[in-house]
Amino acid sequence: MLYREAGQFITHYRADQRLFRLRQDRIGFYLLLASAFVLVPYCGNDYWFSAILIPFLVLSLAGMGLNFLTGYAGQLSLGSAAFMAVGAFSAYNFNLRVEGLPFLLSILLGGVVAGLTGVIFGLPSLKIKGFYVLVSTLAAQFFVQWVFTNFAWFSNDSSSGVITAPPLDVFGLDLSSPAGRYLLTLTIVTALGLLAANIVRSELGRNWMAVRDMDTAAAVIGIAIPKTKLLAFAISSFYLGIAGSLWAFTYLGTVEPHGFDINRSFQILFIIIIGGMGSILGNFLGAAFIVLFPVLMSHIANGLLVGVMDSGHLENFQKIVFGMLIIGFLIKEPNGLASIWQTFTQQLRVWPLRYWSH
Amino acid sequence: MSFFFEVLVGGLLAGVMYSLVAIGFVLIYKASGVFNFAQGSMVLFSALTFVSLLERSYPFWLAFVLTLLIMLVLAWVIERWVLRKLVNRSPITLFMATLGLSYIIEGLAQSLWGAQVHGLDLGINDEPFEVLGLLLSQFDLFASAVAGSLVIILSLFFNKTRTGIALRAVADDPLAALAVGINLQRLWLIVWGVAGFVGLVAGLLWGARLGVQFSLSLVVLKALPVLIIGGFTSITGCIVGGLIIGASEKLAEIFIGPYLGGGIENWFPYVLAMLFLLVRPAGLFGERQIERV
Amino acid sequence: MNTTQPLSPPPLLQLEHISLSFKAVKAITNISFAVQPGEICALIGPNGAGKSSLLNVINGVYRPDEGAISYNGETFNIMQTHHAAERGITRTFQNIALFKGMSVLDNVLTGRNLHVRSSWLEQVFNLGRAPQEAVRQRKKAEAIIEFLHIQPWRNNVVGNLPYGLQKRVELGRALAAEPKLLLLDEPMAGMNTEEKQEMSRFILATQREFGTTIVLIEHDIGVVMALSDHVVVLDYGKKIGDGKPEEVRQNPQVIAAYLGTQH
Amino acid sequence: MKVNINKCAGLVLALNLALVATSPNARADGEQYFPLQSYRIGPYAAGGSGFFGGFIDYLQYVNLKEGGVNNVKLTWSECETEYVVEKGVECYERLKHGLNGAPAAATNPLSVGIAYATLDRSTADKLPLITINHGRTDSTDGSVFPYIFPLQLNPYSEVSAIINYIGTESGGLEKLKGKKIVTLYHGSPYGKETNGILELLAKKYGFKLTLLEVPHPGNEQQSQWLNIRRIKPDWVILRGWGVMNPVALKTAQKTGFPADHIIGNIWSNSEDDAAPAGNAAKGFISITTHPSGTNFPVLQDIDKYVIKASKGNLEDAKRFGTVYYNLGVVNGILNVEAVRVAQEKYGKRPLTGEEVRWGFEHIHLDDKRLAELGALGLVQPLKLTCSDHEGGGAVRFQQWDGSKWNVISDWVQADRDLLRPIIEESSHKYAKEKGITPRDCSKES
Repeated sequence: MLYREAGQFITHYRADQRLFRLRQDRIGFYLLLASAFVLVPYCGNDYWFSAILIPFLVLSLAGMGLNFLTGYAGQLSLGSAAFMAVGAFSAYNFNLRVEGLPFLLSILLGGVVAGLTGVIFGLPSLKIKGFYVLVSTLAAQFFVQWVFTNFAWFSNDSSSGVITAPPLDVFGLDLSSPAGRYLLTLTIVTALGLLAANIVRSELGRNWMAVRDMDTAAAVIGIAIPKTKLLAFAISSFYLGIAGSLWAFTYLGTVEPHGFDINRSFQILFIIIIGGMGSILGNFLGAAFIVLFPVLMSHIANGLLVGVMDSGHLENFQKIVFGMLIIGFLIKEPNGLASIWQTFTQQLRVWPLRYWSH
Repeated sequence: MSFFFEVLVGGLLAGVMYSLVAIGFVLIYKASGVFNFAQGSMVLFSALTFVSLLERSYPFWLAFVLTLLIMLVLAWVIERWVLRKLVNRSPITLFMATLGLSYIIEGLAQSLWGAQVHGLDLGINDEPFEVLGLLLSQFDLFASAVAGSLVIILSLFFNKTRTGIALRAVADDPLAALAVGINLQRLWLIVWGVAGFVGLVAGLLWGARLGVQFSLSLVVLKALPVLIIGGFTSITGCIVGGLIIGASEKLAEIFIGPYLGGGIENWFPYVLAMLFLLVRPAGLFGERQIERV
Repeated sequence: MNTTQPLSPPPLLQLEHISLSFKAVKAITNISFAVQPGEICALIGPNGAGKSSLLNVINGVYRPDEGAISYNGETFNIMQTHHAAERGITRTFQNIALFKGMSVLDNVLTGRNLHVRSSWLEQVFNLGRAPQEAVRQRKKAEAIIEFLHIQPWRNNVVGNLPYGLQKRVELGRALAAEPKLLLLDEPMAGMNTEEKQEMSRFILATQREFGTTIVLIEHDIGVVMALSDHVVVLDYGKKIGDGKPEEVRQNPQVIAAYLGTQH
Repeated sequence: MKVNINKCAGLVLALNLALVATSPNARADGEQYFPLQSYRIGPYAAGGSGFFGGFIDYLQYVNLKEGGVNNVKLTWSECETEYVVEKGVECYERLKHGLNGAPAAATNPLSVGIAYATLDRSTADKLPLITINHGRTDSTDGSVFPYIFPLQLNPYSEVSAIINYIGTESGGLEKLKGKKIVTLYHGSPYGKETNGILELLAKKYGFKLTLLEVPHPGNEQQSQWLNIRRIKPDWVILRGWGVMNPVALKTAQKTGFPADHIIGNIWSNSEDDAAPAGNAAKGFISITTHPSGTNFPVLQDIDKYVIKASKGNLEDAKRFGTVYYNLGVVNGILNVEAVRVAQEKYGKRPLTGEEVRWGFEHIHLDDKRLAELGALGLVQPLKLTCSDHEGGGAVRFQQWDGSKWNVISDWVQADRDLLRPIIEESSHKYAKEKGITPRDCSKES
């Protein structure tokens, strides 16, 4: 009975509002953090940092951004990548053009610019509903990409339009090694992840869900719909903007506008569908899935199916499996992997007293 | 001035091609309330199947019929394994399911028929001739004629046949339609089948112009603004919306583009559609819903 | 005789010549009536009489074509939903309009939103007024939950609760706003006698304990007669009766149009 | 960058077990490994499957005919990138350490995006990054980019050679004055890369240049071609990509512009760019660094040793001898030649990336050597040095006759002396941004 909650009485509302109500969950979380910050950097290798862990973390963050907007506030978006691009290119320019601006601050400012852009493209959502919001986000997707391709100023007049990462100096530390980039990403993602958990449990989070579930009723009980929706766009795009900067600077080290095309937006949408809409944990599960699944498939194919299936067929097959999983999740488990995880821990809580739950 | 008209006419004709894709959307949306993102993949799939059969030296008509049958099977599978399981779910969920569907169809198309580019010759000349100083091509005229006849056939179908009338009933009120004994599943199958047919026609015309290849599925992105402007529920709206988008994006590219650095065609339709939405939230021909609480 | 009639206080809510139509269909024609502070006023009438539309006009979900609404000394031609909410008007809906993906507690807490003073930034970073306020709002919400006896389901997602409970949660969400005027659209629809009695008790207790003025739509005449201080009868979008329950019961027009059909 | 597995073996084992344990564990010491970031599906699959087909067939041929390079067998494995940058990076990180003990020689992603994303990594990992006929122009300057090789032709040389060709066709470069040239470019960094150089050349030779952008992916070009019809240019340079090429040709036909005055660049020069346009492509001219066709001895040999032995990589045998396939073969020849050259210096054994780099920098292909390789006329004479990682800078022109390409010119050289200062300016700016001290090439041996 590892997962015992007997003896843990919650006597204060404040204690009840904690991120993890159960002691085991708290301990588990601290252990996870400790191993992510200490054990993994010590043991991991380049491949794990550069090809798995960093993209996993960045995509989780991007998932959080979209999840605020779609999973919590119910506004469908296919423009996530646009806001990532705004974040990345703004941060690059802040860093380039403002002498002596610390690296972290330029990333933060990049996020703020992305947030403001989000507000602008969110304005139509005050008047239109449902998929129609999609049009506004698609407009953002195509417009932003066009701006960064067409105006060379944004890429410091490099003939190819590609921006390269500035030196990763944080408080005098050189973090350009794979492990350093991993730690930097991890720190930012952990901080923003904890903040995200606060946001969705605050009044703002409740208002988002209220607008999502029944906007008329939300208006009737006095929730300011315009402010709620615009904050969803702003905060969502802020997170996406930071994710974009990390994608460009700590993951790839370079990025071109095409790297933030509509396929990236789809990818992020899939993360939240598979991981779980309206869940912070879900973003991590979804991102892990989306990063690991193709890698696993291709390793398996290289190892076991040599000659049986060439890489092209494998990738097609993978695409089919992906599509099926999306549909499967929508049918069987609309709340994604996060919900499966929750059911699992719920069962663990009552284990071995099977009949105790409801 | 003649240049202006040349661009205008060119744009209108390009718009007809967008309309062809948009019609498939409207059919499905009307009958099952699904915004079918996979329509683009269906266009790709059907064109690829057709051209691959042609290359395996099937005669034109047989390839057409076989492709149509395959599209019907596809519709059956979609109805049986996707739509039926998602009855009564939110439109957004259904939309996302069609995203998944588009992945499956694209993967399937490429693993069945390979990824190379196929040329497709429908035997219609695309060389220009001038009428009153305006440049026209046979192919464009043919495409417009096809689009026109599709609209006529479909409106006859919706207004005159039993199935068509039942379909409209379903669109208006699915519960009531069920109550009077309309077989919803059969109707959905028919609609997805018809949408597959429209997809095939669009695929052939687009394929003849672009070559049959992966990027055919991207035409879906051009159809969306057309739908917004025309309204999701009107076939006439598709045509009008297509013409508006086609003409305005070409005019904008030529007359506004140079001031902005060019290449504005990709986002211009969306901005236009957005402005339209703010003025007419249900599109030009769409039906406005009253919210009941 | 020198008996002075006690001066009745000004009405809390007064509708004047309200008309509303959808496309060509007239839903409400020239309706006027007043609701006194502290009373329970019932709107009755057959289906399609325009009762729900009238509630929607009162709190701004629909915009009337003509007429004015006076509320608590202010007059509006068109009431906006947020104006209504800010002035203490809340309501429940005919087909439950809860936030289905949220817990009971969260639903009730959303009802508190107009009473929250700390900004979203304070809350997100848990700074300034936020920590104390979180506890304060939680206490208020818990009080409502206790009042409606729904503590056991506090952390359940409302979408999965039985119908009757959902109706109660919806009332809770409305009460959390500490309304002056509470609009209830068929709070007892689809309930059995026992559940109706329980809901009636909650409604009466609301009026007595919090002094809330209530306008409610109800079909069950027995319930209406037992609960309300004042009844307004609608038929085909027109008002055909207005008065104390016993007066309305006598009104021949009402009997013909509505009550008559019941027997 | 050695990974210390012993450091905390347990965890690493747990992490890697699922991934690594599935690969076959046959040792391959004594072999030279080529990590292939290939792409066989997705929008650019046609290019990828042709190129990697040719590349693999050449490696296979070297193994089958000569038992490898001086008996060092060549080995390779593929990792599908789908032309997607992150997948390319993942593949790079996965394959860079070699395969079962066989060290990696060089990476050849054939994708501008992947090349950019692995540029810093390649330098840090000391593994040559080959971007044949494409890539970052300023990486031609090997003193700043020691590990990057835009072999044969960089984008600047490309346009310079095209302008030189147009000059010759017009009867001399001085005749360019007053001519009208339109460049139709893909709306991407790749498409825009040469705009500056074109403007420079326009100023130098006095022709009137109009730059027209086609938004990605380019399946609608009505407005651009109507514009061209209004401008009535003498030549149109097509800087296209994927579907944009056939659509350009078809739309040109529709608006009455003759195909034989359209010149395709290096990514508009394959059968897949012309054939889907059907009749409209007849007469279309494009540049190439290598002719298509199967008449070269090396291709005959590949046919004999590899394809006839059913060991060919192509799924569709008809693609043997196509432009992309032959590019793959050329790429194979150059990679293997680098290994061979490096073996002369370092010994006849599997080499590290750093050693192979030395080999690339000392490739010297003259006609005699090309004849030995059976590639005379297929590969241009090429001499690479520490400071020059491009080497050639010449192209031939070919014309589509409706079913295949026919070479219509001899090698046309780019004006490399003109371009060099621009390249160096750019590479030095990069060096400064990144804090790199350029090598002194006079001291390299």
